[in-house]
Amino acid sequence: MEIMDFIISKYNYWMYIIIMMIGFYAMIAKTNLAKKVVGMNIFQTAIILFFISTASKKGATIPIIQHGHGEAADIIHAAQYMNPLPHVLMLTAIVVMVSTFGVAIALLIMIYRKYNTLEEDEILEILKIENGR
Amino acid sequence: MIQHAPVLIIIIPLLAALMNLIVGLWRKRLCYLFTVAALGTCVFLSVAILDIVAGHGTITYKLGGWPPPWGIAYVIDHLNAFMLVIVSFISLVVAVYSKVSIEKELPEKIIQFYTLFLLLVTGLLGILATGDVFNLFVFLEIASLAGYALIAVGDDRAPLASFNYVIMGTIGACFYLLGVGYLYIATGSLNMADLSQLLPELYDSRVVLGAFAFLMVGVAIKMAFFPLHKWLPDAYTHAPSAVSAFIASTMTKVGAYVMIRIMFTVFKPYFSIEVIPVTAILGWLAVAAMLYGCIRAIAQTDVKRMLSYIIIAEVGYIVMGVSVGNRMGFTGAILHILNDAFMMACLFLAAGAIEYKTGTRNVHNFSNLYKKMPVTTAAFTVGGLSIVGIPPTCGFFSKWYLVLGAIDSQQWVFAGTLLFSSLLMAVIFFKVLVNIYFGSQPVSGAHSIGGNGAVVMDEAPLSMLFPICIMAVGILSLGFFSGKIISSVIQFTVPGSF
Amino acid sequence: MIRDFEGVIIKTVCRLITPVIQLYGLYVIAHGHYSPGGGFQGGCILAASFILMVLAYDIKEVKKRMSEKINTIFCSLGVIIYAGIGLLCLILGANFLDYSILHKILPADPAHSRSLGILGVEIGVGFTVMAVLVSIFLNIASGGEHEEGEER
Amino acid sequence: METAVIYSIKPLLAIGVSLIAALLIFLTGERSRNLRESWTILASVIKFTIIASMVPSILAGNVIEYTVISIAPGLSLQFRVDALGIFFAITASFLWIITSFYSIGYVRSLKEHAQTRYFICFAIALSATMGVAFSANLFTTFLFYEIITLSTYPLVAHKETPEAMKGARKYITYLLGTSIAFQLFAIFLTYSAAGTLDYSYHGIFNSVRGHGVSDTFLIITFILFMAGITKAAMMPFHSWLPAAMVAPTPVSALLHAVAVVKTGVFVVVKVVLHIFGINLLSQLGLGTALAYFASFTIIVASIIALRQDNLKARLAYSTVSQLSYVILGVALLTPSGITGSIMQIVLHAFGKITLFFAAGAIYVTAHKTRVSELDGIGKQMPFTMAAFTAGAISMIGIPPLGGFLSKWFLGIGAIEAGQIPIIIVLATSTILNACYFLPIVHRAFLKEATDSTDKNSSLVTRYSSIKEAPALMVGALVLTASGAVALFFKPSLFLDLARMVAASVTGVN
Repeated sequence: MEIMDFIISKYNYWMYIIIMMIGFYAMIAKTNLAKKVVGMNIFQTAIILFFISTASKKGATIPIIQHGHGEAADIIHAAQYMNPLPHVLMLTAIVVMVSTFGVAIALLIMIYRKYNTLEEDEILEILKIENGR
Repeated sequence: MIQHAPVLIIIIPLLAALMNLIVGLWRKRLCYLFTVAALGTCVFLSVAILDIVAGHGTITYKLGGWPPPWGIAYVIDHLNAFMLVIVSFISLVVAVYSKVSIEKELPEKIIQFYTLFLLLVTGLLGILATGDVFNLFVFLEIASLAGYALIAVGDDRAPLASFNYVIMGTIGACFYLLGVGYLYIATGSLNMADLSQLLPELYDSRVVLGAFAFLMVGVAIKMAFFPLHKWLPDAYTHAPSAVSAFIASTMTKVGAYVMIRIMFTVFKPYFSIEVIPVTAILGWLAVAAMLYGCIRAIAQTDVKRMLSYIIIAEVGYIVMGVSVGNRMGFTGAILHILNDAFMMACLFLAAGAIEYKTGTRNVHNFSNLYKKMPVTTAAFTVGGLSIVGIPPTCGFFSKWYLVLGAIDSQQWVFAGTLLFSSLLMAVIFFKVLVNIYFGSQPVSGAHSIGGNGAVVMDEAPLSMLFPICIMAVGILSLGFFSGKIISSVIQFTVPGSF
Repeated sequence: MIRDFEGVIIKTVCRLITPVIQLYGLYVIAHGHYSPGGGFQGGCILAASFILMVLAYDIKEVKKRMSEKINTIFCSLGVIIYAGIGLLCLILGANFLDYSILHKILPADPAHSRSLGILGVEIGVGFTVMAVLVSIFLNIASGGEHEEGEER
Repeated sequence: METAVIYSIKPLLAIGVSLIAALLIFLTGERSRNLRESWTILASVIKFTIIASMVPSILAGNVIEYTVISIAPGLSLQFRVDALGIFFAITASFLWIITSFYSIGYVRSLKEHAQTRYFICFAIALSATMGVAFSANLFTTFLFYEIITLSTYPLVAHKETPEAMKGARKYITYLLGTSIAFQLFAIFLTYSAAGTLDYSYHGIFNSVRGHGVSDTFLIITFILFMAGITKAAMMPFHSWLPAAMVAPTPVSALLHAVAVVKTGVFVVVKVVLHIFGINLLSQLGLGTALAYFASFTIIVASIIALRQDNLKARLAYSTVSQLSYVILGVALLTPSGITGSIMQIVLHAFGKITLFFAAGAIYVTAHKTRVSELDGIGKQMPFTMAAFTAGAISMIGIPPLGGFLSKWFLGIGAIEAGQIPIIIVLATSTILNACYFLPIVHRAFLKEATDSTDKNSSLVTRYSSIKEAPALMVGALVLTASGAVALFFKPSLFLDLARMVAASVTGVN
């Protein structure tokens, strides 16, 4: 029984692990380069989900103190606010992810221009022929 | 102003990179001078930092005035000050070199090249300067992204090589990020110093062990450590010559730096050595890396690919020195980071100059090359001898400390493998050098006019030749000053418990 | 890849809502430092408005309004604003990005000058994110030529 | 005798002068050959004078030291001139003068290609030899040892023909490979055990033995050293030496008599006397083992030499055999043995260089390389063959030629050590030497020579048919031959030095 609620209570981790493994599988096993890139995105998204899920709290709100300083400042309970740091980190991670995605797609275009295919095995065939010459 | 050097050394190349775009719209030619000026400033700043650190010990620079662990802090001790000098110096030399080669290899992408090059330097310097594990990830990705793009503009195989590098590098970065996330869950802090305070009482928790594993694997991919090296040879072979010279000489070394940081700063040395025997595992993998790199390198005919495989072996040297876990070995590893950066830069620059002049990278076409370009081949010879480990070149001294470290910890296999691999290196370079000096088909008229073929000499332009000579002279002089370097800098980088 | 097509409704709607989107993007940027939002999000929204126009019209049309050169300048300008503010703090004698020192030149107390500094940084970030996203989209959509659309 | 230490830059000068000469030769190049060769001659003479100027203070029992740079703990580029070093240095530098005259005549008469490279490598090799002779620690020795290997490689491969490249590849594979794999490893072990690499008269292992350093460790280190110093051409690591025969003759002369093989045995002597020390070796019983190993080499190499028809190959195997005398004598670990072995260094140098010069002269003049072709050559080239005879007799060890002395001391040393089998070895090898040298002399002078059995009369009668090598070469080899004779009658300088070495290491005055 406790194994069940061990699983249930940590469901966000199980989710991110499953999603991450899907992406990982796509990156490693797919021969189509575009699918590799998609897998890469899934992979990174899973990690972002993981970070965000660690920051959430029940019934908490955004960590911005309304009508700021002075008398209001002393009624701050950390339990009322989400942990902002993971969100900030993930904002950066998303930027990194977007730029990686852009670079990868650009590379895909270059590769497609050269080989007229995105299937890895076909490209390797072409390379073998080139080496033969 | 000098107390702001830790952040300036990162901001200046960043600003220069973006300035390049605007300057380039107006005058293409200015980009080169602009880049060289910025990197020159970086060299100056890095030397100043090293001077301060050597004088007053560790510098801690709080970004935005927020004290760590809340704000990002740049912490610079002897180790990163040392690395900063290496990276910025080599980046300057390569930038000087790149002028002619880039004008030949990618004439219409000069602006973009220098922008990306500066971004790459920014990323590497940032990795070295920061004291915050997540900030390190960001800089790691900046460097990697710039690297992907720079590699992709190489010869016609480059895009595919770069794509594989993107996939592998992303996996590495994501693993690193996961490790950071686990550490954050466990401790709620991202600052290295803070973590090293908080972690010891958590050393038995599975989260921390998992974090350590993820961090190590991620970094191992980034530094092309043996089982995870697949992306390296293609990427470094097909990149433009200036790019491969810079990336080959610095990127893997910076990866090694990050590994050392994680093992001995974020985690305490006794964790990496005793709690989980990661150093033992790394040591044996390093042995495999040395053998694999050398053996694969013997079979290559493309000189850049050969050097790329040698890099894998050199990374093995560094990790081996770290993994034996005593003062000698660690000193050798740090010294080898410096020496290997110089050797690789020298060899890749020379190979680039040869390709620039003769248009070939195939060692079988190098016969009697010394008559055509004596200076470049002389520099290549110096680099080769240094990698083999012939005194007085600097390669001998780092191997000296590495082997002594291995012997001190009774790791006879490590010591034997290191010597055996330098034998293999001797075989590799002997093959090339014999081709260069005693080519099978002698240049016509050589027999009548004698050895130094001044008559058929056709050297690379001065802007390429000068950096090559700097590197070759550096290799020789580093050999003589290695004792001074160790006593003044490296001995302070060794973890206290060694 | 991206071809103009005769869709009056779509073109009109896009033309109508694009300014609204951009206004909203500016709003998000401007409120980034004391409410959800900020440079990244606002920049993305601004970029989305241009991308929408590319989808509705074609790249040629968009490049009339947002040429490569302007894009590059925006891209650099953002980073230069960001780093410039940081260096300004540094010149005024505080640490890099320590905005509270800006009260020396701003008519505000350290706390407010800190938030104003953050606003400046957010604006810079917004510029860069917009420019970079637009250029990524244009480059990839046109395969690097930026010349899609006029052959017809 | 008490040794006063003198600090002087002379050793560095002695090494540097030929490096500077190499630079000048490179700058001069092919433009003016006379100027280029004059640099060589000048450098060799200066070097010899510098070294000779150090002799008196050494004879007075002093030691000259100079530290160039101390790179790291244990790794310092340091020179220390003692009796052994000066002994080797003065031999090599004196012979370099003669060799350079000879090789000028040689390359010019054969119109060799790449002469500049040839002379540059020659000069570098000589300065590296001086470096080994003067080295004060194993690191310096190793440094110059490798420089010798690398700088002689182009000389061996000089002809650039396929077989030359093949021989050169074998040459560098043996020398570089073993030195990195075994010698360097042994140096590492030495440093990690003893904590120092500086030579000391009683062996640096004497002090640390027993303190954490097991005898097995010492034996392994010793074996690694012996296997690593391949230049000494001890069997089974000898086969690079015959392979290196493809080199031009002056180079072979240099390899055998002056630089390479001599360096090898010199380093062996250094290791035996100054790293391990004779007490330790005698306690470990390694000396005797080494002695028998050397005797094996002596006998077998001589037997192989018998079967060689190529003159230079025969000389090569004779070198393999003769230089094991040096190792044998040191391995006896007795004063007379050490004296004899050190004498053997100089005596063999003069004898063997004469033989090689003669072989080169024959090749240049008559283009003959095989022993079977030498019938009656003595009438054609009387001076050359007279010198050859002198050298051969010296090699065999018959008075009044110098070679006798070393064998004499070796015999005494063997008796001191109570190794009667060694004496038998010496006797056998003497006979074998006679067996492979005298037939050459016999062919040269006596084959199809009816009326004259004596070379002087043949000189008189056949004066018309004399066709000698260029004067430079003949002069050189006659000089070395007379040197070999002189060493028998006036060996005092070398003998004193050798005795000093023996005394310094054994403590027996």
